[in-house]
Amino acid sequence: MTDELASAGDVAEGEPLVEVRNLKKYFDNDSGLLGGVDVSTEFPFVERSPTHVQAVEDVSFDIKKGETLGLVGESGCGKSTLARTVLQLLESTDGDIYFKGEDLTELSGEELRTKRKDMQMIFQDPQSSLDPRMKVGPIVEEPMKAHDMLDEEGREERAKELLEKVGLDPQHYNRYPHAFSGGQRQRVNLARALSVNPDFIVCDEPVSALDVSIQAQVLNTMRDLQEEFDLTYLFIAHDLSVIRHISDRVAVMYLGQMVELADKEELFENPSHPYTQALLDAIPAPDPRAGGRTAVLKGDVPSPVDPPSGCRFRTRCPSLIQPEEYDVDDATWRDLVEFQRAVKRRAFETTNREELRRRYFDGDEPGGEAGDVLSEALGHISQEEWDEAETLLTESFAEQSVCATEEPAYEIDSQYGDGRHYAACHLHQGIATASGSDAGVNEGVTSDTVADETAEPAD
Amino acid sequence: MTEPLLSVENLKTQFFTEDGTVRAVDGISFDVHEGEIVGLVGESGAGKSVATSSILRLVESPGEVVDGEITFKGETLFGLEEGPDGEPQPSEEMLSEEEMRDDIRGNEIAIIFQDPMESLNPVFTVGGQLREFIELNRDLSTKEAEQEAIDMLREVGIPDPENRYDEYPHQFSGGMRQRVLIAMALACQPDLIIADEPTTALDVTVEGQILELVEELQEKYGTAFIWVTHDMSVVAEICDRVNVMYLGEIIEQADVDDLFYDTKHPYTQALLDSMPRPDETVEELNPIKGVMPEAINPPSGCRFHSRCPEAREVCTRVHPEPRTVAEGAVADADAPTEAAVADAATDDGERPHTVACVKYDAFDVGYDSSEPLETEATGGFSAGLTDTGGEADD
Amino acid sequence: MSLLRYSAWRVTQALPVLVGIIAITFFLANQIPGDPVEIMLGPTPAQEQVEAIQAKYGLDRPAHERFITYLTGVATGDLGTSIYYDRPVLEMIILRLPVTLVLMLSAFAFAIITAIPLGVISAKRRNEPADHVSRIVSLIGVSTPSFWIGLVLIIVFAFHLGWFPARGLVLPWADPADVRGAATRFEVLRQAAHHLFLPMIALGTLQMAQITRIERSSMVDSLQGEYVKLARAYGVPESTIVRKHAFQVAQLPVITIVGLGLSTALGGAVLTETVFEIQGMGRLIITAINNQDYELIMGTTFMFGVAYVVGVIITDIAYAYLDPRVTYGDE
Amino acid sequence: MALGNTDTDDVPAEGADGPDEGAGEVEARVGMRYTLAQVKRDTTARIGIYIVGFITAVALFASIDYYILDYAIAEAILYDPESDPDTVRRLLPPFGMENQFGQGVLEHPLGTDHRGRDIFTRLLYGTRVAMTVGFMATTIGLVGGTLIGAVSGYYGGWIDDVLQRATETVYAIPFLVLVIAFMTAFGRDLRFAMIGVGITAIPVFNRLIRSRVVSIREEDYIEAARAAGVKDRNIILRHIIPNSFAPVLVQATLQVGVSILIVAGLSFLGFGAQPPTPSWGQMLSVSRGYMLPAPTFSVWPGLAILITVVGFNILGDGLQDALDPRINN
Repeated sequence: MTDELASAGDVAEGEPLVEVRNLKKYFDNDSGLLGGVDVSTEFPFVERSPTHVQAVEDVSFDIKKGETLGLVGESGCGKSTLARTVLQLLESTDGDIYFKGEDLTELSGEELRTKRKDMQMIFQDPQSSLDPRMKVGPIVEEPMKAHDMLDEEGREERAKELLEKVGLDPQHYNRYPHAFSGGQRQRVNLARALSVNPDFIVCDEPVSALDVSIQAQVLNTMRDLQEEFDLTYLFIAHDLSVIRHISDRVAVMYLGQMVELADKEELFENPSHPYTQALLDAIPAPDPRAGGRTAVLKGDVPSPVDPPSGCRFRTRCPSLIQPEEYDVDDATWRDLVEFQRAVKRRAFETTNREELRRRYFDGDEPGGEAGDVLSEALGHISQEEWDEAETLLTESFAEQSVCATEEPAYEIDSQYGDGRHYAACHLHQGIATASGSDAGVNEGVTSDTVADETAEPAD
Repeated sequence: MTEPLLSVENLKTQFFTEDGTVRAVDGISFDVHEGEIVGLVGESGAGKSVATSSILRLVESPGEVVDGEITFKGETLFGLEEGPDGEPQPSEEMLSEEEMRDDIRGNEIAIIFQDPMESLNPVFTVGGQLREFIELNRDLSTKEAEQEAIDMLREVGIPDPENRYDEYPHQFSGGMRQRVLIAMALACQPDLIIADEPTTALDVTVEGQILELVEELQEKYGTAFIWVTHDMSVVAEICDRVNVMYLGEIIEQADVDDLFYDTKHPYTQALLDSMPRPDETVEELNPIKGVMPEAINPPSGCRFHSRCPEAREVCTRVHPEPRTVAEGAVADADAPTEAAVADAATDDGERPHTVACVKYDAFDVGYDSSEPLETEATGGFSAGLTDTGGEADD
Repeated sequence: MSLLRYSAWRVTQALPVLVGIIAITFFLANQIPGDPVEIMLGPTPAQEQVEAIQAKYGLDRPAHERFITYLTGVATGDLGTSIYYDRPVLEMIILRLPVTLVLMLSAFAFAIITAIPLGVISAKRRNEPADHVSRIVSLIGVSTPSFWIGLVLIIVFAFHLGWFPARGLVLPWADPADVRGAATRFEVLRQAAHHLFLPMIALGTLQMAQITRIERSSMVDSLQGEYVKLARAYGVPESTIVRKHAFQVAQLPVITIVGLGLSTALGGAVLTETVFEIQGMGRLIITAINNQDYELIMGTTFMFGVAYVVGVIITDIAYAYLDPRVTYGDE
Repeated sequence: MALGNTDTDDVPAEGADGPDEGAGEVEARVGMRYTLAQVKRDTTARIGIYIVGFITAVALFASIDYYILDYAIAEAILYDPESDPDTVRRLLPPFGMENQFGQGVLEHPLGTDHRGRDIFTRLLYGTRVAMTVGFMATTIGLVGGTLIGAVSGYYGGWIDDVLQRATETVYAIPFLVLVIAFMTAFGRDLRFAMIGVGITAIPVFNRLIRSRVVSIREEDYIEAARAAGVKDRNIILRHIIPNSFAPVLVQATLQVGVSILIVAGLSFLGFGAQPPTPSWGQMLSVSRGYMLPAPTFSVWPGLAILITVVGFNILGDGLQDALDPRINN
């Protein structure tokens, strides 16, 4: 069986199997004949105002043959959309996806369907990912049938073999999915994905619906199978512990964009994007003696319909960079940013200047140009002109920062291992080994593979 | 030691279904002292949520609390006595349904549910719902309750609370709704808050925000918490004392530091070993073998024996009741010295560490001389994974 | 989106449906065999007469041209002229529509007033005797032809007991002078109610039964909502939970059913008006069909469609009013 | 009362918590065998089956008697003055009837109508029309509605919009008015009544199927099939249709009852089966003229309709309970 399943791919170990370049995926908020049509109070009383959600915005990365690329991010950050777009289950809005060198975005429906033999997917919900009216055997055989693999008997034999491989009893061939527990269903999912002998499997939160003890069973099985069948995984999860366990390299997404990508050890030990740092800081460790978290990320994720300019994380970033025209010390700058965000969120009700000064600036208003702006804003607030104060502060501080005016994309030196480390944060402007902003190719980075010509993520 | 705030003794809750009786909670006992956070941890099906609704007597049909005694500040929330016909009947001291409703629920014990999206009524404003509960549970006028509601919203970090007061739940994000539910619980000024997996549905950063908030507010108001969760990391972070549940029973009960550094029960140990960690790279995970048996037909003897790596023949026969195997601060042979040091730091060194496992001397049922058991857990990689829920279908 | 804009938006959406209704009825009316001119002029009319009539009603022109003309007519409020009565269709409708509306509204009022308590009690006392009674009533309600209920009511209450009149209807705003046996406004109102009672029950029973069923299942769902559990956990009395927390959410599916029930009820009105010999829209369309008076057929059908569409829009807006998620949803 | 135990639809999944809640319970019960077993267990559904089975048997009997035996059996049992005595006589011996001329073995159990015809016989014959129209109209609605709903739901976009506006338009015209107009245009006979009522049922099935398709399309197993490279056609045939079956079956059962009601209404107005074909609605229509002298004349056909439709309604309710995936014992 192993022989039969041996990789038929023409990509060598460690070479990029999947190359994603400048991928974009937008969703229209309104669709249909009258979708997006809105009634207005002015002539002609009807207007079309389509909006779209920028679910994935300009993402580039490679997945090397035989590796597990972990993709982590919070709900709504676009990781699932990205996964589905990579497999072209969702049509991409822009960008290219090369699978073994072939651009998937240019394939026709039938060509794409045939290609699916080599790339499979495992879903999050073990409940709904198996058709409740189909027995397990036919479920596992379905992909083989779709790709005309083997004859009826051969398929059954292979299905039984696979069930055993993933840790189920082949006798269960004739059972309905409901007879299985969550973990076992996820194993059926694995068997189905493996049935057509794929090279690449996208795993969309495959263990997040499972209990801890079951989670470990499934993760171990997935690892064993990867070794045995020479699989490449794109592994999506929101749980950093799971990502740390299973991945070789890790990509972090925030609001539709990739903010950091590095080897696992590098990413966890030397996180270089403030968002990654915040994420790592937020997860509790199963250790009562571990120190508490240092700072909690405040506020909610902005809407992907109208994301912030420049770096999308800047509205919550604790390390927003000071614009050049101001010259205050770092602590004061952080106070100013904090105050600006507090005003934006209307987090306080007092309009008393003295009290605000005490609460946000240790009783000491900064001087200089920044001080003037602050003074004016405090003036607005004492008049209860919240909107004016907010606009003034946002325009003068938040939007003057390089974080708001330029999209970041940098490569920095790895401190752990010799892999590449991509971090989309302007803090690395000075020290970055290469700027990714001119996209495409850059060869100044050492890598295991000499032939590695294509770039790591870049915009 | 002072009287506990809440004391649960031998609580049993059962569900009477067509397929048989499900013993969802089967004789658990634990205490909650003033101002402490007590964890109730276990995997799905352990009976954690049923245990908490039993405390408030909110178990719905076909479920019923069938035995045990629950006392709260000297009042009997649930208690049985022998009736004239020999059948157990509610004891005289047990609070009536009206008393539970008017004096306990909300006023004294408040609850936060797991799913913030479903817990708020979609057709009423957030503020209105908050105000209603405050009015009901504290003697405040509508006007005062409204002010209190707004203050509470601000307290839990809802920006611009005056305006958000009049908004509907769907206009709030998941994290914000959970904050509203926390505000609701705190605003009624109860002595005990039951938090039923309050952060499970939330993202990590939001979970972090909420945990931080709860720690802060708990310090400020001194409210006691029962924190129900399946996540050991959350337990480690927030709880003072922990009860580990497996199949309707509490199998280990200890101060949080003892639980992690002087783990006694094989299940707790297995649970900890099976978790990947965010703070270090674990190359090989040791999963717990098999799946949790169904509560309708639990294994004989120790309920964990079918999955226990240390199971012996005696485990199939003897059903262990939790026993004290170590006083909080006592350093056991297999406990590292640093545990003892940490114990000394905790304020309450007297609370016992109880475990329900016959391998400890306290049980003295001949574990050492018993034959090791061939179980799923001792079998190979795929063994046991096949022997599960599916059986019901045949 | 504000409620006002939402309403305007719903009205815009309804326009294609109205055009569709006209298209369907125009097509059907065109298919009707037999020559309306023949009906008017007898079997052997003079050629000139025929041509004059045809020219008058535009029958000499091709169908698509007539359709366009008709459509523009409708847009300007002209529904054509009844061939049989030789009166403007709109005038006929204005005469008859109020009768049907009074009947419809009272039937719906009866249905809603009885169904909601029945459904709520049924849900609250699930599997208790009250629930069984309510479920049997609603089962029989949805299974009985409305016209048969009418016949039985007439036999029992009009013929045998003599409590209510068996036929006809008095409009509540009719001039006392025109109503036999009524000298004052109060007398008219009393007679109107008296006449309305049996037809109202005949027409309203089906709606009542349907609303009871949906009210029950919707309340059952709502009573199991997490928010109801929360309210219980905060010590809210059970009566408040039923009356407030569970009730309002549960009305949303009910409103939808009421909206959809309009179409059935309008159809039922045709039968009820026949049984009770009430001169409303239902009788008008039957007469029109029997006389092959296709301008009148089209006009009345169109008005039925308009009545339905207006009803649906009203229920939609009511829904949006009750459920904040609808109007604020897309912000 | 039998209604008691139908109500198991909402026992919550207690005793389980956490992310893997109630695994193996929801959607647990599938397959035809299970459904049948469940229906059999349900008292209400069983009564529904008995009623519907009985009415169907009567309808079959009436059809055989009508098409093959030319009213013989009915007339042998129940005297009908309009029948041809020769036919009766011709068929008597094999059935061993004692009476020689005309007189049936039973007196008129429910009396005779205005023309002296036996009401009971005519009621029996009425089942034929009711059931034929009920089933045919439902089939038309089912096929039409499924096609439109499936296409609409699967493709979405402007196709969906156009089809949905069109069915909404059909729905906006009251059923009865639409069918009457339809029959006036094409002919006042039973075939067009069936087609007309069938058309009014299309929006109902369309709405149901479309919502099913739209929600199933979002299920992970459909996406899994797409990701595996299964062809669209096979996805529809092997996943979407089997998973939409249950609610459609329930609706179809209820719709037979609704169709019978509509056709009765049509016949009452004179648009259904034409005399002398016996139909319940038309009998009611005639009975209106005799309400004072013979009130029971109006009662029997109405009861026949009521019992038949109740049968279909409780069968539908029972099926719904049996097929409800939320059922959780």
